[in-house]
Amino acid sequence: MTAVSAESGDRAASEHAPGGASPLEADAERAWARIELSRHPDRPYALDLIGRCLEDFTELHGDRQGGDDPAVVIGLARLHARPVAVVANQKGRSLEERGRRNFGMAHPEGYRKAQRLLRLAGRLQLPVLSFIDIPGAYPGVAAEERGQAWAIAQTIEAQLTLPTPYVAVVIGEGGSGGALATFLADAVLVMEHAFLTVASPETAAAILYRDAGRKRHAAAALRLEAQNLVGWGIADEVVPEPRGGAHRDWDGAARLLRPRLVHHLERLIAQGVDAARRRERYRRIDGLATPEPDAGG
Amino acid sequence: MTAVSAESGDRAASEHAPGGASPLEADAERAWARIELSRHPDRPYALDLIGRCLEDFTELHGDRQGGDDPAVVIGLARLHARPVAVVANQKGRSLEERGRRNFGMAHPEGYRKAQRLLRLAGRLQLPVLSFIDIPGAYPGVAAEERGQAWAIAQTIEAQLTLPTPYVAVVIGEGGSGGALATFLADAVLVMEHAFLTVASPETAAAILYRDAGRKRHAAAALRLEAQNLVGWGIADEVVPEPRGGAHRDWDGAARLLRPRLVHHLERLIAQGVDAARRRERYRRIDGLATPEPDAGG
Amino acid sequence: MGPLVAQPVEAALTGRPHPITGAPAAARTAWTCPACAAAQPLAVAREQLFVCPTCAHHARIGARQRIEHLADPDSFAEWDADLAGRDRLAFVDTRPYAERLAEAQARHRMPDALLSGAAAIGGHRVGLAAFDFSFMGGSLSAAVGERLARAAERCATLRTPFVCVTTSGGARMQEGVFSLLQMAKSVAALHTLADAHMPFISILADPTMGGSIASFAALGDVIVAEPRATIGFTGARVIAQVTHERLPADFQTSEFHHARGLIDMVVDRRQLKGRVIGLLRVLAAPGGRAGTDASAA
Amino acid sequence: MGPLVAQPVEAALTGRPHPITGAPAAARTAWTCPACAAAQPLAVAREQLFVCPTCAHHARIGARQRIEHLADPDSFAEWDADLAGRDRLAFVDTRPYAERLAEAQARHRMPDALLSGAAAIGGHRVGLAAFDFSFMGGSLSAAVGERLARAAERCATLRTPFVCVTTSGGARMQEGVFSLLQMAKSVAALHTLADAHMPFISILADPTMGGSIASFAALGDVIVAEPRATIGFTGARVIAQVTHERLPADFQTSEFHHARGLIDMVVDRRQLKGRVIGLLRVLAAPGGRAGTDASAA
Ligand SMILES: [Zn+2]
Ligand SMILES: [Zn+2]
Repeated sequence: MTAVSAESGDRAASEHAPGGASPLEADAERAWARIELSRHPDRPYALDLIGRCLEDFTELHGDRQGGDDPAVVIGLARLHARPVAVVANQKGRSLEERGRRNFGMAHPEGYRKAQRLLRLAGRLQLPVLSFIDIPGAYPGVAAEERGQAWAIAQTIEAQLTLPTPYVAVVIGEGGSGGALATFLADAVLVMEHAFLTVASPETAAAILYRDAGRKRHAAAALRLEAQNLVGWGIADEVVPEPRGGAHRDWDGAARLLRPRLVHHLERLIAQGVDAARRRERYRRIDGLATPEPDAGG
Repeated sequence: MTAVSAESGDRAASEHAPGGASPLEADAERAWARIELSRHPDRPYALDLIGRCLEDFTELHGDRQGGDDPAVVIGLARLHARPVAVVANQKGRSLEERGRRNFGMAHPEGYRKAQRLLRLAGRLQLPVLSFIDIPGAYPGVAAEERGQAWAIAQTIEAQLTLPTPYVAVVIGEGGSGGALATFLADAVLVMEHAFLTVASPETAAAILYRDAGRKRHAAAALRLEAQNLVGWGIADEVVPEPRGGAHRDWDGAARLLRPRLVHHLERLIAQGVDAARRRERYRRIDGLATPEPDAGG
Repeated sequence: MGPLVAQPVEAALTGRPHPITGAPAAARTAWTCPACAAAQPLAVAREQLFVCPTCAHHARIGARQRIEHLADPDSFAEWDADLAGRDRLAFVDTRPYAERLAEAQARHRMPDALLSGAAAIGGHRVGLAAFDFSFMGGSLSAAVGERLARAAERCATLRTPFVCVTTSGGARMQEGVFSLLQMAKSVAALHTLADAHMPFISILADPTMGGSIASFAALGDVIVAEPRATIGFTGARVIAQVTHERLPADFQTSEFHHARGLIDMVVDRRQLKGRVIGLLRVLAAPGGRAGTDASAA
Repeated sequence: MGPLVAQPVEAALTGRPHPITGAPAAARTAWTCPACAAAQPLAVAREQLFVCPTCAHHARIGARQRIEHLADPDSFAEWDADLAGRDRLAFVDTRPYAERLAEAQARHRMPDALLSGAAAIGGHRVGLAAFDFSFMGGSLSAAVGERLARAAERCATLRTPFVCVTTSGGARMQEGVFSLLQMAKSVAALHTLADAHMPFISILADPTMGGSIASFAALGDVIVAEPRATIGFTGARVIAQVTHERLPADFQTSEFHHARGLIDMVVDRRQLKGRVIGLLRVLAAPGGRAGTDASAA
């Protein structure tokens, strides 16, 4: 992984510098190369990694309210003999599957399916593993009609009240509120070429530059490198991928991922977890100039 | 209220007795007269009684998941200065309103709306008042498609985990699982001409006699008198109605009902309530020949 | 609450006279599929668990057969063998209920429509309950509700999963509101199981209707259904009569509910035991939840 | 996450230069409705709370105006007046974010897009927060999230309800994942309020989009919206571009979400304070919850 230094140089000043090889352009190209890796058509998707990292996986279905969103997969499995509840964003590989799974973009039923899994885990005292790989929340009329925003908000709340240990790993794209819906774990891992972003680079470019074509610049400006999430205290660890990227060697990617899942799960179980501590973690997210130690009135 | 003695006489033997005035026929007619009172088109509906018994009622809307069922009304109000959360089955009076409110028969969204009210009450520590007046769960394709049975089951569960005091009153029809969805309170009142039944008399007759026309006999056989519910330990109290029935005097009906609501609510608040005690109440429902004191293994 | 009229159980136990025809067991050496009329030697049919080898129709089987199929050999130890029901309402329709009940008890050598007990499934200790549809339509009497509740509570005490196979027309009309209240009783008892963090695996067989699916049966942590089982709150005939709606082709089948996120998996009876063992391998894994017990807040 | 580009606030505060035209305040003696172009004397428009008397269009108003309208005179005491944001990513798009932010702070004399403080509404003590859409589109920066979180927590400590008026384009792109994580931070803080059983009244004004509606704003115990406000996760323009779907006429309006059970009530701004007082009369009733506190299990 090549770290991109965002502090170095005045990028705005160099933006319109003559010649194509300005530092900004180089930054943008490097940032975009990473995005393309995370979206590589041969990249292992959630079920590919679940099958390689977990045992006895049994898929469950549905939100118990009238919907079963194929873009979200839930189930029961074992990790290193330990029973776990699993929730994952699932992209499709074939044309048919991509359509059926809506390119991994959940509908409201998908978020409610995740909530159902979290409730199940709480009731049966099972730790939760989450695999995140979602381009973003789905931009569609039906999703809005059925309360997509409310469903995401309720899923955020459900994560912050889950009573059991919770490990999340971003395995590809971590797009916006859709990713956050299954991200708020006690331990957050990010695969080397995966990212978390407030909006897809295309959307960000449309907003920031009023030009979706400037997605490369948006990607650079948003500093989407996995390592930054660790530096900022948002993720716990970057999980390395096989040389060149996980798409080159699924088994190898799983061999690198599995021990880190085991490590964090066992660590959390040993230290004990409660939802209040998880809420405190997300309450304390940095980002302020002058963080005041006392938030009391 | 005229009590009907079900133990007296062998009704089956007299069923085919010559002459229309057999004891069974008389039972059936009396039973049916009560059903008709509970369904009287001028009977006060939930909002009529809420407006007369409670202060500062503010209606809330929706299940927060994409539906707002007009057959179920929820809101906030005060009873005798005490804040309460309210859930009610609401029938319509005009032709338009009857259609809009689906004759008081909830769809799955209605049960989920009730669940939302129960969650709200738990979060804000508000006691709950429930007004029951539902012919039965809705027999429709869409209700089945959206998981009517699951919605009822989940609402039963929600009632049995509500952490605050809970008073229910059957004000008219209490039909089947639809009624049970908002019935499982710490104190259950039944208005004099109201009833609770496992199935509407028409449905019961269709099943028992394979003849829906024998609804009168079914009504008698099911022993739907409000007083029986008290005798059986299912309800706590029958609330008298104005002479001839509540439809003759809504204000009078409310004047009789309100103090009983206040009494039970204050009683429950004073004695303290918890969901485990409520579950115990419904766990111990009688109906067995030889109730064994010890259910342990 | 759905039909409760007993329908012929298509695959009766051997060794007893045929429940419908009264023909002695010895006379029945062949089994004819009620769906496609293909005939099989009885021994073959039994080996195939009364799933038609020609058309895969899943015939109804009795509670004892069900237990024989799911439980490891000689592992079943019945609970509450003498817990019988009572004619609480002195109910008479076309016949006195007391007579009907006595007759069913004698014919089936069961105290009521549910058998329960301790068992092992694939070596995992569980509580196992099974409905018998041939016993008054598997309807939910007070005795059935009590047996169900005790079974769930025993599982909580013994810290074993609870597996229940439901085939039930819904409420038992002849027990009136006592039947209705079993919905609450069963859910209250299931809460004890949830409090112990023990899983409830709910298996739905043809048919599961009315009060049964609208209470305990819909609250499985995992819900499994046999193929093409009829499942729903209101029977299709009633819906068609009342609403004149056209019913979808697969209306109220297992597959219909699976597609709508209400059922986790549809499993062929011949694979059922294996799938249950797969679930138990995760849910009853030794040291699984024990590990997370340390995490209690 | 929805557009964040600042749009002109249609009704600016008086006493300061017009934020768009820069014209001195004295020059603006009339107010022209942006929907129907009807002109009113500024004094009349202000008295009408910038709701057009001709077409009832609800113009956007600033945070200070909002607080002036809702809070009892002289009751507002601001919290965290010096809690400002920071350019955590050294972000540059077409301009450096640090410049944009400094400019907005200077122009609006606000540290960021949210004001919060203690207030009284109809005599009821509350925490009151209001977004300002003219400040970078009311977007959810780390400073806004922190102010929101602190306000909710102070309400929990002070045991007062929390009232928040949201008008927000969603995430602030320039703060990247720090903005995204404010969704989690705000929900975590709201949980503190729920733990204290204190109500959160969420008021949605035009527009409430993206990360704001998909977190805190959707989790009000009661959700109130102004008429015809645009509310949704993804902006309509993006949906139309991506899916080529035809959008319903009232798509993403308050009324659209109200009909779908996602918003409790749509209230004209001129009645808003009265309705909030009505809710507080129940939710902040003295001795209300105090009475049920005795019921803790
Ligand atoms: Zn066949
Ligand atoms: Zn106008």
